[in-house]
Amino acid sequence: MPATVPLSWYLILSAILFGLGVAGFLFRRNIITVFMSIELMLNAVNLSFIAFSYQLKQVDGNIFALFVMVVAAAEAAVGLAIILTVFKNRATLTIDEVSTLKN
Amino acid sequence: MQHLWLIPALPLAGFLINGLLGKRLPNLVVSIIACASVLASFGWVLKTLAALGPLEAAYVESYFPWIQSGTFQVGFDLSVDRLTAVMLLVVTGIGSLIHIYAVGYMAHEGGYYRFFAYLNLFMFFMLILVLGANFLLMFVGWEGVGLCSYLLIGFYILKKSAGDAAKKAFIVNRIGDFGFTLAMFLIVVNFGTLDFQRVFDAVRPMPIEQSAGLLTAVALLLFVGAAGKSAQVPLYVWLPDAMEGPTPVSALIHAATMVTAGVYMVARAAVIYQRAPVAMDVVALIGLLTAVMAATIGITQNDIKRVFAYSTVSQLGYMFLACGVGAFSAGIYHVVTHAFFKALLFLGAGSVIHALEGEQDLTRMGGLWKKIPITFGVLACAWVAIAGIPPFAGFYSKDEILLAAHHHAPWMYWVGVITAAITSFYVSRAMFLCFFGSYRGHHDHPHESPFVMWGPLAVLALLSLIGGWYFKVPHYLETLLPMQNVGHDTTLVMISVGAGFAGLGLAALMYVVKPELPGRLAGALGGLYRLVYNKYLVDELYNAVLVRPLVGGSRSLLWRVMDAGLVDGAVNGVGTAARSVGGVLRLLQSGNIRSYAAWVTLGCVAVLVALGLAAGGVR
Amino acid sequence: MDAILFLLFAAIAVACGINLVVQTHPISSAISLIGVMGALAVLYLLLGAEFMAAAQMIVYAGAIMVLFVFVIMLLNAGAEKKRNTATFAKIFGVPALVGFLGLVSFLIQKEMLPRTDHVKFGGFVDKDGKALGTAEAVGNALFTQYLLPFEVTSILILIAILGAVVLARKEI
Amino acid sequence: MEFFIITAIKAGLVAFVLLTLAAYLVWIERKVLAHIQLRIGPYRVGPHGLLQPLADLIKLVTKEGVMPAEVNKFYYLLAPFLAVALALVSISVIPFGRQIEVFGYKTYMELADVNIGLLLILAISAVSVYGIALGGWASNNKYSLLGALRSSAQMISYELPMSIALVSPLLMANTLSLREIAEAQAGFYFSVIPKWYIFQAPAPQFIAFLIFLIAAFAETNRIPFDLPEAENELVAGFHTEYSSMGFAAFFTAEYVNMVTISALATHLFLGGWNPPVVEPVAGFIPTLIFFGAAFFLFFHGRQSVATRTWDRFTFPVFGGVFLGVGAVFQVPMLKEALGPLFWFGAKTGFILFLYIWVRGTLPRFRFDQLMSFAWKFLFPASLVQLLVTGLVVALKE
Repeated sequence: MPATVPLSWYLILSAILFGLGVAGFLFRRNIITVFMSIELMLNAVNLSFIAFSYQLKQVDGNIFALFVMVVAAAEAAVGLAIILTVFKNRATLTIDEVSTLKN
Repeated sequence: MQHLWLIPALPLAGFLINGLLGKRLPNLVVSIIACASVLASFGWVLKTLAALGPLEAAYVESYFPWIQSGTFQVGFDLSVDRLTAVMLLVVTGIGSLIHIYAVGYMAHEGGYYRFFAYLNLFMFFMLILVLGANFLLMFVGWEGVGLCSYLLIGFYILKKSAGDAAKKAFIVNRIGDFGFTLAMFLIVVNFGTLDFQRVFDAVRPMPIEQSAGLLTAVALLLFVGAAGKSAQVPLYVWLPDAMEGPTPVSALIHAATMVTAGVYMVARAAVIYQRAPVAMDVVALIGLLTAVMAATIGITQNDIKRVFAYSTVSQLGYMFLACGVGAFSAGIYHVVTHAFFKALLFLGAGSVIHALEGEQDLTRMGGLWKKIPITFGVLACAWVAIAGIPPFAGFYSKDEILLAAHHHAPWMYWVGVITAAITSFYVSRAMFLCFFGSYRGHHDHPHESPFVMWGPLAVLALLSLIGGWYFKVPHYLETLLPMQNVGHDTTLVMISVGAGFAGLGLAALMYVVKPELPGRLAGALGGLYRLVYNKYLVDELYNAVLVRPLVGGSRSLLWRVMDAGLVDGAVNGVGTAARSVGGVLRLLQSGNIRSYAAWVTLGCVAVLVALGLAAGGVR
Repeated sequence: MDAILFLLFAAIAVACGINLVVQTHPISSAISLIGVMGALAVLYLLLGAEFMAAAQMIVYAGAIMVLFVFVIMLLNAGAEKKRNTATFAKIFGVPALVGFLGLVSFLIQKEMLPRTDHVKFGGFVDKDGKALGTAEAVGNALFTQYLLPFEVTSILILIAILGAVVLARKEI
Repeated sequence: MEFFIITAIKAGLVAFVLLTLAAYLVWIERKVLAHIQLRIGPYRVGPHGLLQPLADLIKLVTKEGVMPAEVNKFYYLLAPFLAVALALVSISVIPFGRQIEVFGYKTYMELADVNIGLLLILAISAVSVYGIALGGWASNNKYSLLGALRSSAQMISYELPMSIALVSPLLMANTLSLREIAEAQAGFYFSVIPKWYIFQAPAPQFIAFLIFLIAAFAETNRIPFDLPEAENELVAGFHTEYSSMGFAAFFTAEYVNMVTISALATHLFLGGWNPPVVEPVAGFIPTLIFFGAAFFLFFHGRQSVATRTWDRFTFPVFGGVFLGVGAVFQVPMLKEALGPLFWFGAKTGFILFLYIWVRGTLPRFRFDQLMSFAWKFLFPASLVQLLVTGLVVALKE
C-alpha cells in the first residue's frame, strides 16, 4: 500500500466517471436523469482539469474547472426550464417520447 | 492641407440630418440646415480658392486608397485646378441661390424635408463629380447626380407622369453611363490607371490620330456618356420630360449644373479629344444637330417650362459644338453664363407659375408684366442675356463659340447663327406670350412672389447682365485649355448680334403686332409644323424601334424560355435532388437522442483510435 | 494516508456514479450525483484545490443539484417504466462505451503514468512554495489573467437567467 | 496521535455543549416568548421549568416512531440524520476563543482550523437544504412536499444575499479563516468604539449586518420566514409526518443552525471574542454581571412569594453558583481563556435572543412576498452595498 497515488489514477477515475455519465446518457429514459448524467460527465472533466492543474503546478486548470462550473450552472437553469416547458406541453419526461418535433 | 473633403461633406451632413430627422424637424429648421450647409460649402470653396492662389497646377489631396488590386489602384483623391474652380463656384454659388429660392417655392408643398434632403444629396454628388481626381470617383458623382435627378424628377410621387419621367431619365442615362463605363475599362486596360494626371501624362506624348484609334474610341465612348447626361441627340429625350419635377430642380439640375457635367467631362478629357479629331468632329456635329433640333422644337411648345427645357438642350448643343471645334474654354464659358441666365429663366418661370398657382400653359398667360413686375424685370435680364444682345452674358460666350466654329468650318458658323436667331425668337415668343398682350387666363389677380424667391432672382439677374464681361473664363482657363487664337472678326460678331435682334424682332412682329399671324403660319405649313410640334416624333420612333421589341423579346424569350425553362428548372432540379438524398439520410436522424449519443460515442472511439494507435499517442 | 483517502473517496464516487446509472428513480440518481460531487470535492482538497472544493459544494451540490431536486419534486417524476425503444443505443452504445473506456485508460497508462508525479496533500504549490489552489490564488488569476472570460461568463449567466425566465413563464 | 485525542476530546465537548445549549435554547425561547405574551411559560418541571428540556428529550425518545405507509423509507430515515449531521458539522470550524494552553498543550478553541472555514460553512449550509427537502418529499404528503419545495426555493434564494453580505467583511479582513477575521477586529477607536466590522472604518457594515441577519432568519426557516413549516397553512410543513426521534433531529438541527449562524454573525460583524470595552475594564465585566445576578437571586430568594415555596432554596443556590462562576473569571490562569469565551458567548446569545424576540413580534410573510423580497430587494441591496464597500476599500488601499 503506497503512501501516495500517482496522478494518473485521478485521470482514470475521471475517465470511469465520464464513462458512467455516458452510460447514463445512453441507457436512461428520464430526461432529468439524462441531464444529470451530463452533469456527471462535466464533473469528471473538472476532475481531470484539476488533476492536470496539479501536474503542471498552475492554477489555470482550476480556473477552467470554475468556468465549466459556471457554464454548467447556466446550462442547468435553461435546461431545466426547457424540461418544465416540455412537461407542460407533453406531460411526459420520457426522452423517447419527445423524439418528434411536432406532436 | 486645404481640407477639400469639407466641400462635399457639408451638404452630405445636411442631407443626413434632414433625411434622418427631417420628418420631426419644423420646416424652418430644415430649410435653415439645407441652405446653411450649401452656403457653408460655398464659403469653404471661396476660402480654399483664396488660399490656393493662382492655381497654376492642379492641387491634389489624396485621403485613402479606395480600390487596390495588384498594380491597379484607385485612391479617394480630390483635386482642384482652374476648371474645377470654375465649376465649383458655379455649382455651389448657383446651388445656394436656388436652395434659398426653393425655401419660398416649396413652402406649401408636402415632403418638404425630403425635397431638401435630396437637394443636399445632389449637391454632395455634384461636388464629388467635380472634385474627383480620377475617372472612377467622377463616375461615383456621375451616378449619384443621376440618382438624385431621378429622385427629384419623381418628387411628386403621386403623379404617374412624374414617375414615368423619372424612370425615363434614369434609363436613358443608363445608356450613357454604359458608354462611360466602357471608356473607363478601355483606359484601365491601356493605361493601367484612372487617375486624371497619370492618364493625361500618358496621353500627351501620343501622336494625333488621323483615323479612328484607341483615343478616338475612348473619346467617343466618353461622349456617349456625356450625351446621356447632357441630353444630346439621340439621348436628349429625357430632359423635356424631366420638367415634371419642381421648378427649382429644373433650374438647378436640369439647367445649371448636372446637365453640364457632360461638357465638364469632355473639357476635362480635352487632352484626349485634342488627339482624336474624328471624335471632335462627331462631338461638334452632334452638338450642332442638337442645337438646331431642340431650338426648332422650342418654337412650337406652349408649356413655358418645356420651352426653356428645349432651349437648355440647344444651349448644351452649343457647348458641345464649342468643345467639338476645340474651343473647350468657350464651352465652359458658355456653361457658366448659361448657368446664370438659364437658372434665372427657370426660376423666373417658376415665379410665374407660382404666381398663377401652377399654370404652365403660355396660351393662358399674357399681360402679366404689370401684375408681377419684379419677375418680369428679372426675366427680361435673362431674355436679353440668352438672346445674345451685347453686352450681356450670353453674347460673350455665344460669340466665342461662333468665332471658333467659323475658324473650324464656316458652315457650322452659319448654322450656329441661324440657331442663335431661332433661340432669340422662341425665348422672345415665350416672353411676349407670357407678359404682353392681354391676360388670357381665368385665374384672377396673380400675386408677386415673396422676397426669399425674388432675392436670388435679382442676384442671378445681375450675374446674367454683367457676368459675361466680368468673368473672363476663357482667359482664366488659358493655361489649362489653350484655344487656337481666332482673330476677333467684327463682321461675324455683327452678324450674330443681328441674328439675335432679327429673332427678337420677328417674335415681336408675330406675337405683339399681329397676334393672328402664328395661327395662319401654322396652318400654311401644317405637316412640317405638326412634325415639329410633336418633337419630330422621336419618342414614338424610339418606342417603335427599341422599346416594343425589347419588351416583346423579354416577355417571350427571356421570361418563358430562359427564366421559366432553364433557371427554374435548374433550381427545382437541385431541390428534388436534395430532397431525395435527404430522404435517405433522414433515416439516420431518428429524433432519438440516445442513438445520437451512441453515434457521438462511436466518434469519440474513432478519434481515440486515431490519436492513440495511429498517431502513436498524445505527445 | 493520501492513498487511503483517495481510494476511499474514489470508491464512494464510483459507487455513487454507478448508483446514478442503475437507479430508476430520478431522486435517487440526484442524491447519488450529490454523493459523487461530495466525494469529488474531497478529492479536490487532496489535489490542493481547496477553493474549487468549496465552489464544488456551494455551486454544484448547493445550487445546481437543489435545482434538479426541486424540479423533480415539482414535476413529481416517478420511477421510469421499462420500455424498449432505442435498441440502437444498446446495440452500438455498449461496445462503443467499453471501447472508449478501454482506450482512454490504456492511453492514460501508456502516456500519462510515466510522466505524472505522485499526489501529495499540500503539494499544489508554485516554485516558491506558495499554495496555488487557495481562494487568493484563484482570485488573482481570475481577475487578472482571465478577466475577459470571467466577464463573458457573467454575460452568459445573465442570458441564461433571461432564457430560463422566458421559457418558464410563457406558454410555448 | 495526541492530535487525534485532543480533537476527539474537543469534538465530544463541543457536541455535548452544543446539544445541551440547543435543548436549553428551546427552554429559553419558550420562556421569553411566554413573557413577551405575558404568560409564565414552562414552570412545572423543575424550578421554573429548568428541567423541561430533559423532559422533552425523554418524551421524544420514548415515543413510538411512526413510520407512515407509502413513504420512501430510505430517504424518510436519511433526511433527519442528514439535517442534524450537517448542522453539527458546520459548527466545527467556528472558533470560540484565542489559543489556549491546557496542561502545557497549546490548542485553538475550535475543532478544525481550516483556512477556508467560511467557505466550508457556506458549503455545508448550501447542502443542508437536502435534509428538509428530502424529508418533505419522502413523507409522500402534499403538505410536506409543499414545505420541502418552499424551503429549497427559499434557502437557495436567500443564500445569495447572505453570501454577498458576508463578502464585505472578507474584503476588509482579506482572509477566509474565521479566527484571523476575529483577530482583525481587535482594538478600539479612541479606546471607545471597538473596531468591529460593524463599526470599523473605512466601511462600517451596518447594512451588510442587517442583510446577513435577515438572510440568516430565512436560512434557518425562522419566523418571519418559516414558510416551510407554516403551521396554519401546511400543518407542520416538511416535518408533518415525523415523530419522536426524527422530529427531534429536525428540531435540534434547526436550533444548532441558529447557533452556528449567530456565531458566524458574531465573528463576521461583531468582532468575535473581542470585548466591547478596553482592558482591563473588560476583564471585570463578566464577574460584575455574575455577581449582580447572584445578588439579585439572593434578594429574591429572601422575600419570595408565598406560592413559590421552592424559590426560597433554589434562588440562593443558583446565586452561589453564579458567585463561583464570577470568581472563576478572576482566576489569572483561566482569565484569558474564559474572557474571550464569555464575550463570544454573550454576543452569540444576544443574536439568539434577537431570533426569539423577532419570533415573538413579527407575523409571517406570504411566500410570493418572501421570494420577491429576496430577489427584488435584498439581493440588489446586498450587491449595492458590496459595491460600495469594495470601492471604499479599494480607495483606501
